[in-house]
Amino acid sequence: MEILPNLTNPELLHLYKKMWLIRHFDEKIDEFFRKGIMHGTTHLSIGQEATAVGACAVLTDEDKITSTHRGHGHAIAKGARVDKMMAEMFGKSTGYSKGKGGSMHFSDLEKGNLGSNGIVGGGIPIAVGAALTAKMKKQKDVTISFFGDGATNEGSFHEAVNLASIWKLPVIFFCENNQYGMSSPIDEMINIEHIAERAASYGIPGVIVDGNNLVEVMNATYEAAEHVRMGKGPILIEAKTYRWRGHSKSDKRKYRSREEERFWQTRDPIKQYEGYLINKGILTRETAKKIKLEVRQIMEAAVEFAKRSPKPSIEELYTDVYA
Amino acid sequence: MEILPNLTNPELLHLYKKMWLIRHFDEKIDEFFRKGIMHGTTHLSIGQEATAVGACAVLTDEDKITSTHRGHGHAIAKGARVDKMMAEMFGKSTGYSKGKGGSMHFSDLEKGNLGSNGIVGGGIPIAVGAALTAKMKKQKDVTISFFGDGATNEGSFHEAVNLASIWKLPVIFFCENNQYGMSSPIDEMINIEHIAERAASYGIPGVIVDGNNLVEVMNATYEAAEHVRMGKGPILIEAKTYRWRGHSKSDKRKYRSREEERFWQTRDPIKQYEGYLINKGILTRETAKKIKLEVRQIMEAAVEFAKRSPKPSIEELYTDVYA
Amino acid sequence: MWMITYSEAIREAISLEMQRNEDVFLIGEDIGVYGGGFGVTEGLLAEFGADRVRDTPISESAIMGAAVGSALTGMRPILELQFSDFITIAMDQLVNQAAKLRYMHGGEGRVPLVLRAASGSGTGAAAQHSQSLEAWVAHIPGLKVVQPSTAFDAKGLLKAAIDDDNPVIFYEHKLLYKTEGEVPKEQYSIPLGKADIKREGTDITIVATSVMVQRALIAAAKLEREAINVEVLDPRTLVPLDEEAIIASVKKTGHLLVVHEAVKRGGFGGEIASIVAESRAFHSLRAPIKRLGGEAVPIPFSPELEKAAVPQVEDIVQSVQKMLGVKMTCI
Amino acid sequence: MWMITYSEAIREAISLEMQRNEDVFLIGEDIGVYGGGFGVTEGLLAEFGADRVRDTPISESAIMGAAVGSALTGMRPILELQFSDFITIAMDQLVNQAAKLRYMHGGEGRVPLVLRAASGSGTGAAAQHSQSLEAWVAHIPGLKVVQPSTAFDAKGLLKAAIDDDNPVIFYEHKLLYKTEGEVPKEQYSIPLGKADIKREGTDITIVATSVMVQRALIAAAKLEREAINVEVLDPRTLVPLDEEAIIASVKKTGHLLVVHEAVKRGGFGGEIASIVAESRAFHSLRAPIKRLGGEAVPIPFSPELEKAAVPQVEDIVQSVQKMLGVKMTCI
Ligand SMILES: Cc1ncc(C[n+]2csc(CCOP(=O)(O)OP(=O)(O)O)c2C)c(N)n1
Ligand SMILES: Cc1ncc(C[n+]2csc(CCOP(=O)(O)OP(=O)(O)O)c2C)c(N)n1
Ligand SMILES: [Mg+2]
Ligand SMILES: [Mg+2]
Repeated sequence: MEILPNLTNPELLHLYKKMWLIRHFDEKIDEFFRKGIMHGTTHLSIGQEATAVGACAVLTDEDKITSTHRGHGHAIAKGARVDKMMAEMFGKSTGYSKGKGGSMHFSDLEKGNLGSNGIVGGGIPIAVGAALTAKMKKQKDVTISFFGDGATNEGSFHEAVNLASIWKLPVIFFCENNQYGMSSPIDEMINIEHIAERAASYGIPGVIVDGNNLVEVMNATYEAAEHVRMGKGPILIEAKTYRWRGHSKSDKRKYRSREEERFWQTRDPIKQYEGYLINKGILTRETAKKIKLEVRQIMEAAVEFAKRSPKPSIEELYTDVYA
Repeated sequence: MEILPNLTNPELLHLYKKMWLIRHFDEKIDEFFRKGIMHGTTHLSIGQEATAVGACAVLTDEDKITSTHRGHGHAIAKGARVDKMMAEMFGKSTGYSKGKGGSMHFSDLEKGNLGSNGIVGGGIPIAVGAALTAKMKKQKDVTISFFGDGATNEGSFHEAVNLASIWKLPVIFFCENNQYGMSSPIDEMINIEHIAERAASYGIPGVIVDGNNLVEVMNATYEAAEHVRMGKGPILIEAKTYRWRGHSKSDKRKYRSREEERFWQTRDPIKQYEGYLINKGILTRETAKKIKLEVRQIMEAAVEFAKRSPKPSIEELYTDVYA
Repeated sequence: MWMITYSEAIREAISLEMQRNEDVFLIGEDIGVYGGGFGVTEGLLAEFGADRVRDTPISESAIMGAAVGSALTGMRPILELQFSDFITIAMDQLVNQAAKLRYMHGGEGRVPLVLRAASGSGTGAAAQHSQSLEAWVAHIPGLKVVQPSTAFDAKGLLKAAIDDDNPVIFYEHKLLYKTEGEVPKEQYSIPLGKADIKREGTDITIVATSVMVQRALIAAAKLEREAINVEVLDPRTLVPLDEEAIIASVKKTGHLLVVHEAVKRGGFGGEIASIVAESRAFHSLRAPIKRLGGEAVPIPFSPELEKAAVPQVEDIVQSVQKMLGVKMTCI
Repeated sequence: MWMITYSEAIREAISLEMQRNEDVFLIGEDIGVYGGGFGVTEGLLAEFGADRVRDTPISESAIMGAAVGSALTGMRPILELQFSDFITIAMDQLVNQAAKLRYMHGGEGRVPLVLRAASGSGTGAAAQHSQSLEAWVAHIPGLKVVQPSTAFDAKGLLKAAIDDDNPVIFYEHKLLYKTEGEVPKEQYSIPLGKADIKREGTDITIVATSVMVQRALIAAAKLEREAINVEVLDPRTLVPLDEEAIIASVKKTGHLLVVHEAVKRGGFGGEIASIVAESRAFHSLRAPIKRLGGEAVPIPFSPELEKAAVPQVEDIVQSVQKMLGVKMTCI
């Protein structure tokens, strides 16, 4: 498959690296929760790296995203620093939110990440608002709103997509259909085959892509971004993927079979992209190894940074409530 | 056009009478507001009589409806007594809600009317709940949820239709598309041609009918009721119609042209049904006159009843908060 | 200065601000050619065009969210909710998003939006269109809450609300829209968090909000004839709340009556009464505090019941008389 | 009697009721095979089947509405909201529909539903998953509000809530789920509106709710060592509220400290404090009333900040010490 956006080889390798950054970041988090040294809860996107990285690959820092409870991958894909993320996960003052947000709450406005969100569907109308700004200020940026399959049953999805459609706002609605809400299989929660079919309610294009194939995701998002930037209105992309781990830290995964999980693990998005790059002669096994090593080092450094960072002072409790 | 439900001629004449009851009721209300002798506000359904009467024609008292802010017609169609309705409009203790509800709030559980609703879209999930009861209790009743075109942009519409669809509940979603919200033309508020297209998002049938043609409405609802009673899941009916008057008592109707209004008045649903009945030899001009006279008398009596009825006592303020 | 209505004062504040600041825009249902649920935005579409006066579908959750998202990215939206009761549909975006984004993100981002909403009873709109739910939002850190009681306050407070970098809920009262007052022609700002003594007095402090300020003033005039000297304090904003002004007034008068239209149970009057009961003014109290608020019932339709559901002038008069009849005894 | 957890007590009340009454059913997100957000409904799917334990899409507004509609037509739904914060999406159906239908319809129809919701902070779930918003619903006529603080109360109050013919919001606290208590094996009912003196005392009344009851009891034990004799009163239900019990206790002790986790500003503590300040107990007060509540900030993630955001045992101890150090002077 040809790559549509005009990316250089180093840029393509950088995407590969980002996928590993996401994988390792979430594996670290998993480890810390297992060890009981991390507070709160978390939602890992291991197995879903291609959607975040593929979609954000076509964006600049001026372009925006809104993210979800399962948002580490989106943040990294959009350029977040993993040390500041890790510090946030440890509740440290050097974290993205000074330790006040945790796993589900941080933004990175410089890089165009308007924030993750603990409310399913909560980010979708916000993305529409960001796209409205672009339109009113005649800026060229687009906004991608990430959300899960489950979120498409929230009223906020319906209202937001309709509003963006009638106002022809530059927003891409990006559904990461990982087949389940928390425990609910999407095919029992909707009565249609593909979420992309819902685009019909709003008179916008609905696109289905293999969410484990980075190139496919990237190409679809590239075309969508072209479309919405031209003022033709929003697009709904449905990327079929799978989360390898449980919904959150304490999920026994009784609602699905181990076979199903194994099947999806054979469709590892990172391996697939690795194969693609090697096939194209962009990546060698050697470089791949180097990149993985580098990622491991970055992650060790991030953990070090996080652990060594100070906790927020109690006075921080009262700051940032009002601007 | 043939009539599908097995109705006798007297029954068909009764529908004709109900249409006039609705028309005259709302004309009276209009008159009282103009004269300044009625409190609050109101939403008239003059011009939309065929949807309410046609849809409810196929229901029994066991079947249920939920209604809207524009609900006088639905109530009458479902068998409400106009004297108790009129008394309610005057805030009297003999009214359906003892004067506590007014134009937008009364129910008639005996007749299966679960109530009008001041919240746009508010009745839709409630109808789904009623249909859930029918399913769980293995009752044969269906529920019709009436709502306007504007309501289909509320999240509650989306969530409720989806829920009913996956649970295959016996509910008919009946959209009275009268072309406008309060002032907003529906074709600027959605980016598709027909609201019925939204059925596609939920994997249910979407049906479009001429909402000013009682027989067409009745037939479509009859078929829908058969469908949902058989456990095949909900149906969305879109009936194209028009409200002749302003949105509520104080509407200057700047958002639409007088020509458009005149056009729709040539499509008077009552005249059309009258013509149909006369053509079929079910109604004579004579009987039509008699019925109209009878309706006028009923209405006069209702007004008399309402005016003579006592106001609620102040103690009534505190009753009915809790069961 | 000219005499204009509360409704006109609001429109003026909006219009002047939109002239001055390109980032300010209006979003809401039927605010364009219809002029808004209560006619407040009439003419603004003609003045500013459809790009800046945005008629929306009936989608309260999306328009609230769109306001949040546009505010977060550099605009200053003013959103109209036709009836404040519809805030029920926008609560997630208002409470979980707008109010908390900045804090959750450790100080990154700001959400400068104004939510205008028509509240209160008295028009026969019944239970789903007559609520006074300001206590909900006043309970939420991150939001500010304004309740103007006069045309003058409305204009100046709205200017301040628009200028504020935080989400502000601006409660307009339906019964006040047509009330007139002297209002400067130019734009001016009344700082959020400054109470206004609407009438000075020495015998009792009435803290009243919104339409109850007007009723309290009428009651005060009646009570004057009995030589009872009432101070009427209008906090004007619940968040921030001018606690000092309230405490100072009660210290002076020794009596506190709080009056609001919202249901008394769980209403913001409890906050005001408690602040006094917790403060140094406690020792100056010469009788128990009293709150007057809405009865614990939904607002009924019948005009007689509707009136009986919320405090009227006569209730205020009688409460004051009773309170001042009671002398404090030392235990 | 056996020792079971708060969570098990809730499950038992549900299970016994579902055995007894065919009309009772469960509706909510992930309540089936997953067992609910906090495991409360674990096993109930197996016991009662998918028809009566209904896993729903993520559609809070529709499932709330479906509960209302089914209740209105003869069922008795129990709805689980995984986090009480999500009530923001269900507010219209809860507040404008469930709470008001019967009144608006002049007494026709009843809406017997229970909304169970996990509330409170302490688990690191941060700002959108840690709120205590009971003041909102307690403000709404037509709703009842329950906040059990022990396993025993949870079971008996839930039985009463299910039996009640009105919409009842049943707030469970996340930190209480695993606390154990003696609970009868059979079904029993604790009437809504009856406070429980969790500890008798003579020096000061602490009115505490939910998890704060447990903290108040620990504080009371500590204060006993200083010969301070604390009465801990748990209202158990905010609506109906056992005002008499509160007033009687304050009349006895002469001091009132109200403690809840919800943000103090606009919290229900204001109602409780005001009821006392308005009552005959006012004259028995020997010091200003005091409320302890959450700080006016969203709940932060960091465990240290999260703790600092809501009252802890030490805060209660210190408040009591301070209050009893202050002697009332007569003016
Ligand atoms: C409004 C709301 N309802 C429920 C939840 C609890 N919850 C958190 S994630 C989740 C499942 C979301 O599913 P989906 O949208 O498919 O995203 P995924 O977790 O699969 O990435 C649920 C039910 C929530 N956070 N917000
Ligand atoms: C949630 C909500 N938003 C807004 C309103 C104000 N309002 C009342 S009726 C109406 C228009 C409804 O349009 P539609 O659904 O098409 O019904 P119609 O009035 O045309 O019968 C609006 C905006 C309301 N009552 N409830
Ligand atoms: Mg999912
Ligand atoms: Mg319409």
